[in-house]
Amino acid sequence: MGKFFAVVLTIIALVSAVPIVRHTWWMPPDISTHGHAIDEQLTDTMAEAGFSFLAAQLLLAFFVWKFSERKDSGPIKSLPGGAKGLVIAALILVGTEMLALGVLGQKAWASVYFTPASPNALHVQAQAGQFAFYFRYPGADGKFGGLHPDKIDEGNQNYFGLDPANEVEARDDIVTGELAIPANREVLLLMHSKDVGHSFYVPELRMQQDFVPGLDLSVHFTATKVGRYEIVCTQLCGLGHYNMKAYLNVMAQDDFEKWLKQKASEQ
Amino acid sequence: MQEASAPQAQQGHHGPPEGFIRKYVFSLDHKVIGKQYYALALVAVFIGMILSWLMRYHLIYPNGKIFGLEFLSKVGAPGGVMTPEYYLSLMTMHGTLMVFFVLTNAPFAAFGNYFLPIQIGAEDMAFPRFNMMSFWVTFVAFLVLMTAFFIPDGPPISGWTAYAPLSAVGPDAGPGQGWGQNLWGISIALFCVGSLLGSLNFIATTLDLRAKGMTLMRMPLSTWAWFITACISLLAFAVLLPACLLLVLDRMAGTSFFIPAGLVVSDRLQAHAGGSPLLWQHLFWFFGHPEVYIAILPAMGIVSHILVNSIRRPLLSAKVIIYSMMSIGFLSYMVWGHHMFVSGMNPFSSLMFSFPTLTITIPATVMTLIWLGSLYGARIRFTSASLFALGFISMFVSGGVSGFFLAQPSIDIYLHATYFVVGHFHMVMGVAAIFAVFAGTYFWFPKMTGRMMSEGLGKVHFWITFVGTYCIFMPFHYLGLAGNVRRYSSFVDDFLLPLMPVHRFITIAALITGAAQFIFLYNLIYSRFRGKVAPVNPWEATSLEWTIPSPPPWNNFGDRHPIVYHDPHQYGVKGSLGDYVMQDSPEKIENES
Amino acid sequence: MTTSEKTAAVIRTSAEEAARSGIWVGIAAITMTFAAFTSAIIVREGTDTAWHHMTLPAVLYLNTLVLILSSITLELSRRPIAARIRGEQGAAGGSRSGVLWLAATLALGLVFLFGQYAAWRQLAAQGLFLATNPSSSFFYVLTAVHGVHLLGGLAALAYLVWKLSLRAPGLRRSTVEATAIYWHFMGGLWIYLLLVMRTRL
Amino acid sequence: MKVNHILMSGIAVLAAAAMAVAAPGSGTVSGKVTYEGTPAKQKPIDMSKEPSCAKEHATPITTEGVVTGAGNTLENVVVYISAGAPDGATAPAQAVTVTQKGCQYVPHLVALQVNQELKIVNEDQTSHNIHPLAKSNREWNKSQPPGSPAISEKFDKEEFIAVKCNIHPWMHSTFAVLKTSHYSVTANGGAFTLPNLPPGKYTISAWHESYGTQTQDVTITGSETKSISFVFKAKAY
Repeated sequence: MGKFFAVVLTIIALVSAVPIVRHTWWMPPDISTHGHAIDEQLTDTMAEAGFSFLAAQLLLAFFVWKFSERKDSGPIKSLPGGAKGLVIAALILVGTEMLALGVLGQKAWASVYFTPASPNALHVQAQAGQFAFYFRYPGADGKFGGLHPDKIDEGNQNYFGLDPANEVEARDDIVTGELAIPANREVLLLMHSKDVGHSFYVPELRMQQDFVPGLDLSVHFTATKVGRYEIVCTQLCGLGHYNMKAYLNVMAQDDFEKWLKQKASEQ
Repeated sequence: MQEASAPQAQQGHHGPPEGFIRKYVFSLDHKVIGKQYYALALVAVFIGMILSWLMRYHLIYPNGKIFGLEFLSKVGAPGGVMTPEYYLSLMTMHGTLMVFFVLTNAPFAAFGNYFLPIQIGAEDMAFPRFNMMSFWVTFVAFLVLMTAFFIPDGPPISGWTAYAPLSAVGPDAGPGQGWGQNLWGISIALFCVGSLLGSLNFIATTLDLRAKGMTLMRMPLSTWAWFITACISLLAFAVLLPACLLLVLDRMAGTSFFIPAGLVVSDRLQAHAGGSPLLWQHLFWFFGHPEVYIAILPAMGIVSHILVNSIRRPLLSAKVIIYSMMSIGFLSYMVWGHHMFVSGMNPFSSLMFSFPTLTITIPATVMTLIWLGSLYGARIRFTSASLFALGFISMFVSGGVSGFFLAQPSIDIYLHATYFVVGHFHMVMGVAAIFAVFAGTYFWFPKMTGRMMSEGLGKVHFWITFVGTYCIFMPFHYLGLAGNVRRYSSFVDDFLLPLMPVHRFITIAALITGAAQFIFLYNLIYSRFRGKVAPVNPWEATSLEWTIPSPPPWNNFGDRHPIVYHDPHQYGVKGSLGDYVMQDSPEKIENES
Repeated sequence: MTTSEKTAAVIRTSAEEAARSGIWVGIAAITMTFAAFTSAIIVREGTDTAWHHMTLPAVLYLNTLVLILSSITLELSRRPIAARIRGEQGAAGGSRSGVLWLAATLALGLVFLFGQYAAWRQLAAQGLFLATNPSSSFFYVLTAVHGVHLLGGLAALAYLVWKLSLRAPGLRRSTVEATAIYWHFMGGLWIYLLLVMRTRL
Repeated sequence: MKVNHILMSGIAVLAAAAMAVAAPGSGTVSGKVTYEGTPAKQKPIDMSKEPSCAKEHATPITTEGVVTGAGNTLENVVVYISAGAPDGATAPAQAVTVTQKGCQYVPHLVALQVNQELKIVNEDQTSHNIHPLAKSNREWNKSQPPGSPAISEKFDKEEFIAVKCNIHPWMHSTFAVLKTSHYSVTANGGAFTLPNLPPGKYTISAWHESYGTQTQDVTITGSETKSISFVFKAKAY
C-alpha cells in the first residue's frame, strides 16, 4: 500500500509539472512596457514554487516508500538534525526566498503604481456598467463634459450621462464601445463605475484594476504591439458578468487619428 | 453517582438525559451536539457538491438542458437551460455552504465538540446550554439560507464574498438580489452568533475543565488546534457580525454604509450617498482571511493527531507544531489586504500586506517539514485514516505553493480573479480540510458509533478522491496562468475558447470524483448499523478518548476522573500494551522528557 | 469523601472558573465587535465628502450618570450577597440589603434604556432617522447594539434578584461575579461609545 | 426581415382592434404624426461586445430613440383613445410577439392590451435578459438563454413600460399596455387609423418615447372619417 502511494504520488507530481515546464497553457505574449517585470517575477516564483512542490511531494513519496510496514522492532530512529534542523532550514530557505521575492516584487509593483503618468499621456475615461465598458475621449477642446447620473439614457447611447444641451464641453466628447489607443504612447485611463464594482483586465497588457463605485481611480500604461485584444471584467458584477467585455485596439498613431476623426463624426 | 449529580445539577451541569428530545434533539451532551454538527455538515457538503456538478456541466454545455432543473426553478432554468444568473446563484450557494456550513462546521465544530472535552478529560463543555444554542442557531441559519432556493427570485448572485454595492443596492442589481440576498445576510449573521457561542465554549472549556495532570503542553495537537481556532473565530466572527448587520440595514433600512452616491443600477438612480464599497471589503476580509485558517488549523491538528498514531512514533516536535499554529493564527489578522491588491487600496498598503502574507509561509513550511521529517524512521500503518492524513500533507503542499504567487501584488495583477486563485483555495482550504475530515471520520467513527467503518471501501474512496481531486484542481492553475477569469457562467471570450478542452477534462473528473463520495456516504450509513463492533482502542492510540467505552457514556468517564501522566504522543516506546503508553497510565517511560 | 463527591467538588470549582474566564472571553468578542464599528465610522467619515456632524441629545449625559450610578449600587450589593452565599450566620439581613441594592441596579439599568429611547425620540423629532445621514445611522446602530447587549445584563440581574429574593438554593458566587464584571463592562463600553459619538458623529 | 416583423405585428394590432370592439361603429379617426425642428442624431450602436449579433448587421444599426420618415414623419408613436372609448374590455386571444434578433427588439416598440398575452422570443445565439422597469405593473427580470422556450407574460394595468436587456445595455424597448382596443402604432410614413368608432366624443393621445404625450379631442357623428395630425417638437440634444 505504501509503495503504491509513493508511486501514485510521484506520477501525479511529475505529470502536474509537465504543462508548466512545456508552457502548454501559459500567459499570452506581453504587449506592455511594464509587463516584463511582472513576467520575470512570475517566472522566478514559478521556479522556486515548482522546486518546493516537487521536493516536498517526492520527499513524501520517498519516505512513505521507505518506511511503510517496517517489520523490525528496533528503537525508532529519528531524522538527523531533528526538529531544530528543520526549523532552521525552513527559516533560512523559505525566509530568504520569500524576502527576496517580496523585495523583487516591489520593483514590478512600483513600475505600475508608483510612477506618475507622463504629462503628455493620452487621457481616456473608461466607464464600467452592467454589463459593458464604454470609453470617452475629450474631443477637440481636450475637456471632458461633466457626468450627470440622472441624464444617463442607454437607449440613446448616453451611457455617461452627458448634458450636451447645457454643457459645451460635453458636445464634442467622443463616446465609443472600444478602447482604441496609439501604440507606444502612454495612456492614462480614468476609471469610473456607473453602478457596481467591476474590473479592467487585459491579460496581454498585464493590467488588472478594479472599478470601485464612488472612487474614481486611474491606471496608466503603454502598449507596444499593434493589434486587437480583449478587455474583460474580473469583478463579479451581476448576471451579465461573463459577457462583459470590450476590445482594446492598439493602432499606429495615424490610424488612431483617422479612427478618432471617424468616431467624432458619428457623435 | 447520586450524591454527585445533585451538586452537578446546581453547576449548570446536567444529569443523564431523559427522553428522546433531551437525548437526541435539544441535547446538552457535547457528543450529541458534535454529531449534530457533523450531520449538518454532511447534508451541506452533498448539496454543495451537487451544485458544483450543475455548475461544471453548465460550463461545458452553456445551452444544454439539465433534466429536472426547471422543477427546482422555473425562472432560473426555463426549459432546463440554466440562465447566467442562476449559475451565479448556485455558485453563491456553493461557496456559502462549503465555507460556512462545511469547512467551519465539520473540522472545528463537529469533531471539536465531540472530542475536545474528552481529550482533556472533562465531563462536558463548560456551558452545555450555550453549546446546544450554538448548534440550533447554526441550524436555523442553514434553514434560512436554504429558503433562498424556494423564493421566486432564487438565491443571491453576489458570491460568498457579497461585495457591496452589488449586494447592497437591492433587487435592481439583478434577480436574487432582493430577498435572496436578505436571507443570505440574515443567515450569515445568525451563523456568526452560533460560532461565537461555540468558540466561547471551546476556550472556557480548554482553560478550565482540564483533568488533573493535563497541562496545556500535554493536550493532543487536535485539542490545541481547536483551541487556537476558537480564539481566531471568536475575533473573526465578532467582526463579520456587525458587517452583516450594516449590510442588512443598507438593504432593508435605506442606510448608506457601503453605497456611494450617484449609482445608476437598472436605469434607476439609487437614493444613497456617501457609503464606501471598500469598507465592506475591509470588514469582510478581516473576517475572511482568518476564516481560511478556521478551516485549515483544525485540519492540521486532526492530521497531526492521526499521523502520529499511524506512524507509531512521536512527531519530531509537537511544540513546534503548536507554536507554528499559534503564529499562523496571529499572522492571519495582518494579511486580509492581500485579497484587495487590485481593489483600489493604497498601493503602499498592498506592500504592507504582502510581507506578513509571505511570512505565513514560514510556519506553514515548518509544519510541513515536521510532518515529513517525522515519517523518517517510522513504522507507517496504512489505514484509510492514515492515507487521508498523508493525502492531506500532499494537498496542503500543492495548494500552499500557489500561495507564493498570490501573496505578491505584482503577480496578483495578472492572476487575481482567475482560476489560479480558485485552484489555490480549493486545494489548500477546501480539499485539504475535507481530507482531514475524512481522516477524522475513519479514525474516530468507531469511538463515535461503537462500530468500525469498512476499510476496503475506505481505501477505494481514498484512491478515487486523491487522484480525482488532483485531476480537478491542478488544471485550475493552468487555466489561471492562461488568464481564465473566474465566476463566469460561460466562456464567450475569444481567448478563453482554446481552454474549453481543459474545462471538459475538469468536468469529467469532477463528476467521477463526486460520485466516489457516495461510496463514503454508503460506508458511513452501512457501518453505522452493520459495521463490526468496535473495541475501546482499535488503533492502539494513546489519548484519553481511547480510554473510555465506544461509544462513550453520557458523562464520558463515568465515575472515574482521569489523571494524566504523559504527553499524548507516547508511541514507539516500550509499554505494557505494546509500542505505546496511554496518557493516563501511571507506568514509567524511560528517558521521557 | 467518595469519588463522586470528589468529582462533584472538582466540577464545581472548575465550573466556577469557567464562568469567570467565559465572561472575559465574551467581553473580548464584544470589544472586537465595537472595534469593528469604530473603524467603520472612521473609514466611512474618511470617504464621505459631505459628513454631517450631529449634536448628541443632552439626555445621553444623564443616562451616562445613571449607568455609572448603577455600577456603584451593584458594587454595594456584592459583599452582603457574597456573605449570603457563604451562608454566614446573621447574613439574612445583609442578604436583604444585597437584594435591594441589586434591585436598584436593575431599576437604574431600565431607566438607562428608557433614557436611550428618549434620546431616539428626540432625534426623530428633529427629523433624524436611521437612514437620514451617516451620523444618525451610526448613532442608532451603536446605541441599539449596546442596548441589546445591556438587555443581556439586565436579564442576568433579574435572574439574581429572583434567586436571592426566593432564597432559592444553588446560586453560584461566580454567577454574581460574572454578572458584575459584565455590567461594569457595559458601563465602560457606553462611556467609550459616548466619546466616539461625541468626537466623530 | 425587420419590415416583415413590423407588418406582422401591424396586422396583429389591426386584427385585435377589429375584433375586440363590442359594438363596432363606422367612424374613423386617421392622420399623420410629424415633428418640427431637428431631432437628435441617432448614433450607430457598437455591438463588438456581442460578435454573434454584430455579424447580423451589414452596417451597424443606429439607436431608435427617434425614428423619422420622409416629410418629417415620426415612427413608433402610439396613438390611442385615452378617454371616451367604447371599452372593448376583453383582451384579444392572440398574443403580441416581440423578438430579440441581432441584439435589438423587433419591433422596437409593442402596443398591447391589458391582460393580452405577450410572447418574447430569443432568436439570437446569446442569452438575453428582459427587464420591464414597470412602476404600476409587477416588475420582473428574466433571462432567456438561446434554446429556452418563449417567455409569455401579461400586464394587468395600463402603463408605458420601459424595457431593457440587462446583458446588452443598448437594447431598450417599450411595452405600451393600453386599456382600449382602439390604438395604432405609426410605422413608416407616420400614419395612423383608428377605425370602427361609434359616434361620440373622444380624447386621442399620441405618445412618443422621447417626446412625451399630446392629446386632441374629436367628436365622431355617424360614419365620417375625421383626420387629425400630431406635431412634436424635436430637440437636437
